[in-house]
Amino acid sequence: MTNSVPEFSEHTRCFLITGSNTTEAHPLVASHVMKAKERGAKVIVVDPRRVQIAQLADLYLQPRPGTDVAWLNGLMYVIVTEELADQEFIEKRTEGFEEMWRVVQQYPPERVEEITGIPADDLRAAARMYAQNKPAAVLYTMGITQHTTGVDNVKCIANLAMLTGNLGIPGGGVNPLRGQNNVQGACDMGGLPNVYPAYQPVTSPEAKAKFEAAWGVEGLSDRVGLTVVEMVHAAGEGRLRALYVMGENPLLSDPDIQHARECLEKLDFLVVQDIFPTETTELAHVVLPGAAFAEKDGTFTATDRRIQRVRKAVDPPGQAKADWEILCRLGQRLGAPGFDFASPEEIMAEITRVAPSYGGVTYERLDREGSLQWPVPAVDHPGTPYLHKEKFTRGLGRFHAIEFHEAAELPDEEYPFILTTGRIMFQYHTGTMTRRSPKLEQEAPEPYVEMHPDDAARIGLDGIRRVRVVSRRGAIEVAVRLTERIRPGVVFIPFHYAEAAANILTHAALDPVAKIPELKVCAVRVEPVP
Amino acid sequence: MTHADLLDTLRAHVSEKLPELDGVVGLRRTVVGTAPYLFRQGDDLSELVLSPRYPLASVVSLLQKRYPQARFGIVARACDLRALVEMAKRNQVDPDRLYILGVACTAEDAEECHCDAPSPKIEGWPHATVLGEPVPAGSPNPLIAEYDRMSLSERWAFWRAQFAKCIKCYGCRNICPECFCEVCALEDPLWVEPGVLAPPFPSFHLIRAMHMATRCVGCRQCELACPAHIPLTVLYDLLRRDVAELLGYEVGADLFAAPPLSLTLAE
Amino acid sequence: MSEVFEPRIIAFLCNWCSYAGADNAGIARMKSPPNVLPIRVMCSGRVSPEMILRAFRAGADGVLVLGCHIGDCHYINGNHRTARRIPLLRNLLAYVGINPERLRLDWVSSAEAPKFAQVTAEFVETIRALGPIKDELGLK
Amino acid sequence: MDYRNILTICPYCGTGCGLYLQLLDGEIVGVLPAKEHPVSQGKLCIKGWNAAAFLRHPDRLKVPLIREGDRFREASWDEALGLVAERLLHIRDTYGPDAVGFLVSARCTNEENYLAQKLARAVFKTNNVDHCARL
Repeated sequence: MTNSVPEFSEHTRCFLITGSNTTEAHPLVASHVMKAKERGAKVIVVDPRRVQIAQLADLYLQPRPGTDVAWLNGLMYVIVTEELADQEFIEKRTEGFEEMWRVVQQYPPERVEEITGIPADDLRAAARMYAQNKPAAVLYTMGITQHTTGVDNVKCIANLAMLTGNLGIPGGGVNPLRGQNNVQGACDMGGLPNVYPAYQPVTSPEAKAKFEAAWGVEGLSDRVGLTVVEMVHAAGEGRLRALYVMGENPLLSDPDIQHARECLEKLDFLVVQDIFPTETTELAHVVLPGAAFAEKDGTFTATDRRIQRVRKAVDPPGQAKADWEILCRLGQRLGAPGFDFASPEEIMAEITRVAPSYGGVTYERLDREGSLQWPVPAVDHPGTPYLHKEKFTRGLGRFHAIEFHEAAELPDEEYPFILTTGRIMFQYHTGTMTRRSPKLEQEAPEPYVEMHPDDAARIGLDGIRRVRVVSRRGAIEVAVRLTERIRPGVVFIPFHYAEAAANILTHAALDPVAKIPELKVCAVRVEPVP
Repeated sequence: MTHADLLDTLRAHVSEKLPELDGVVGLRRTVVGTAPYLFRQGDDLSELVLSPRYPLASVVSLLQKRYPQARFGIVARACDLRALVEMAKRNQVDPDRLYILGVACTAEDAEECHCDAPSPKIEGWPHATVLGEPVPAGSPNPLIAEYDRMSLSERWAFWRAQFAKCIKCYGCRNICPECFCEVCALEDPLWVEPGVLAPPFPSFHLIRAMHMATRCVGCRQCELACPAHIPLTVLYDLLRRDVAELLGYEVGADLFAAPPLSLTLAE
Repeated sequence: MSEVFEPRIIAFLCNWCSYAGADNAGIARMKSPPNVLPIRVMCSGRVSPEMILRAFRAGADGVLVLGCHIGDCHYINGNHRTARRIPLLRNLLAYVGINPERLRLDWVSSAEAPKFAQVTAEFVETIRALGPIKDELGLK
Repeated sequence: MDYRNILTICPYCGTGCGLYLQLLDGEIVGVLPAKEHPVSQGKLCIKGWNAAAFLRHPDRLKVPLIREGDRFREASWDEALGLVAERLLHIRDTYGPDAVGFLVSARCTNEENYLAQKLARAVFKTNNVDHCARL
């Protein structure tokens, strides 16, 4: 996130929320939106489902899934033609406006309506509301990114924010709400195939030299590694022989999981370190029992770059160990230097030496100050609640000219519905923890597909409560829930449930840059189960 | 007495009492934050503070149940004490094993909470004392005064918009010192549809309001814990007022008055 | 073209008095509106707010609770609780904007077949005048 | 006789809400919201309120396991880590560094993620490091 969650309730005057079921997936972010609304802030929601936050919105637009570039360009068309853009910001802080405009001018609201199904006048109203209520914040999640055009979608959002001068101010910004407690931190720590900690590229000779010196090793690889989905494919092809999985369950969370399973079965060696048996531990050669959040010390970094202390309250059960201890022991076992840490605090001390944006982090500060938002380069630096204040990292902000492209797999006669997947309030990701929490499980124990009543009538459901949802990859049987909150032609399945895993159906088509799978659009058909 | 003086007096009093008690439940502020704590002899009493408020009565109940012989103390604001009154009647705390260290709220506290009884009333408690001077009641919640002027449809529109924000976190119930039932009607699928956020008919909130009618002590913990900022205490205050007027029962005021909904008319 | 509104009413009837009263009204061939769905309970004191709210949630336009007269309860004082609870619930309904007239408490003994017929007929007309609860609350 | 609260961060979504784990004699007996937390401000969602509910679930993995045919057998840490080290090194030495991959975790701490990628990069010389950021 460029900005901070508390700024939403304090400063933001308009929210553009898209591809985010905020009240269910980020409830306490939604809490700040609701508080802002009480003092008159405007809320625009753009989503194929009329989720709870949409019901609270001043304006709700319901696009066809996979058409985000079109309506985002449409918003910018209206803002530019109605002279609502922030000329001063564009002139002083950006470049590439003309190139972008050459593309955007081809997206008048009427054309956008044809592509997306959003009425032209609603789009105009949304554009005015967003541009005329500054600071305005865009909030989005995987509804924007899990597309083959995911990077394009995000660039369009950045365009929109720059066009209206909504970057570098409190309460504005481009704000991806991260879905996991420490997904931000895992990225910051270099848990990515292309970067070392703090996003230092593995292809950079300086970065390589720096880490070789810091770690006392030679010959670090300067080739970008494989992403999750690519590793799975590589395993299927025999290029990847061993996989070490720490606290992840790709066999429920990844797209096209039947294929993923076949691939991982080919591994010579699979190690899974986790707190519960999962679909993935079933295939493992060695399973190592790790510790849950309450059983270890450390830090998590929240979605607004907020580094916070996690504190040990109880011991892990049985012989289970904190994951950092397991890794230290393994490192020592491998005869490697630099794994002899006595505490997470010592590990953080090393992190601060190699990750400039974490440079000023100490446990003592985190205790005293509660949280620190990176970049926090030095111990006397207060941290950074919002980014790009005076200038962008690269200097001038660059507009990108983005054309609309259809999703990889569109509905056709055989598979007439668009399937979109997501989360619900009472379950979490692959359910490893929530499905074992009685008060959560009792709220939502069963998988289901959400469908518009008109569609149900069209396929002759006629009171039948169970359906088979079939894609080119596989089929699952689920209960059906009829609701008018979903767009006709679209069905939704939460992906938490192993017994009817939505990811049996989904498509592993990837965004060419970010390699994110298109989990939000694939074609399915729905058949009654008599 | 200034706030600092009050704290000094309180800490001195706790220090004096600790030798004869198994511990005193209060708020402890350390470098990382403030939370309920059981102070025991030898603990650093400079860490004992009075805010932010947490439902300390629930902690006393938990401790008394775990240690059926122990004698604890509690640093209690007026609302904590009212909560203890209602809990005692329902066998959730044992007054004979509890030392009440009542602390008067400040006038600002009372105003912020719209509290009509900001000073602890210790009548009937076998072991109790009060520190600080009584302050006047806070002004009543303006929404309540507005209420009588609102039509039914205006009220429905208001609450419908409020309940539409509910994310079913159960925070109002979880934080409530009076919600100690082992089996909760709000989790019974017969009465409240599981897994549905903001259903068209607000069963959850109406059931909870009814259950609070003779229990709500006006501590406002529910409202403070509500991620959706629903002004729950307006509803509970209105019912509390009715219980006082119709049934002559002041919630949390009298350790010996029986809760009216479980009484017969003769009583 | 609006259809004629026929209220749907749930009536919780105490087994000992009101249900017997309803029975006797039937035996005596008194006219009773078809809008009322009776639910026999062992005592009006058994009718919890949850049950009444469940009826409204399920689409009841009105809920009637009929019990023994005070003093006649077969469980001595079950209806004493009813007498306290229902007025409070009526107030709560009013506070959130649901017309409290949609909930009525009355006492009908087994000997009061005519009263049963009269109370139910009156209540049906009250609710008819109020219109469907779905319209009042804007529910679909 | 010990009752205290430990301040920590919710293990679910990325909002990073503050919560207290209530400890009675060293055992978690409940959750309280952290009223002074800048983001959650004394509020939690249902997942936060139930954040500790799974900790003592009987399914928890408590012992290292080693596959034998279709089944797992319990092993000591020494044996399990010895096997992991030996097999990973063997595969690296036989098929090259990029035959080994690491999935780090959006659920683990920064310190753990740092160590895991350090292990991959410094010991195995591969950048095959990723996690479910995209999922």
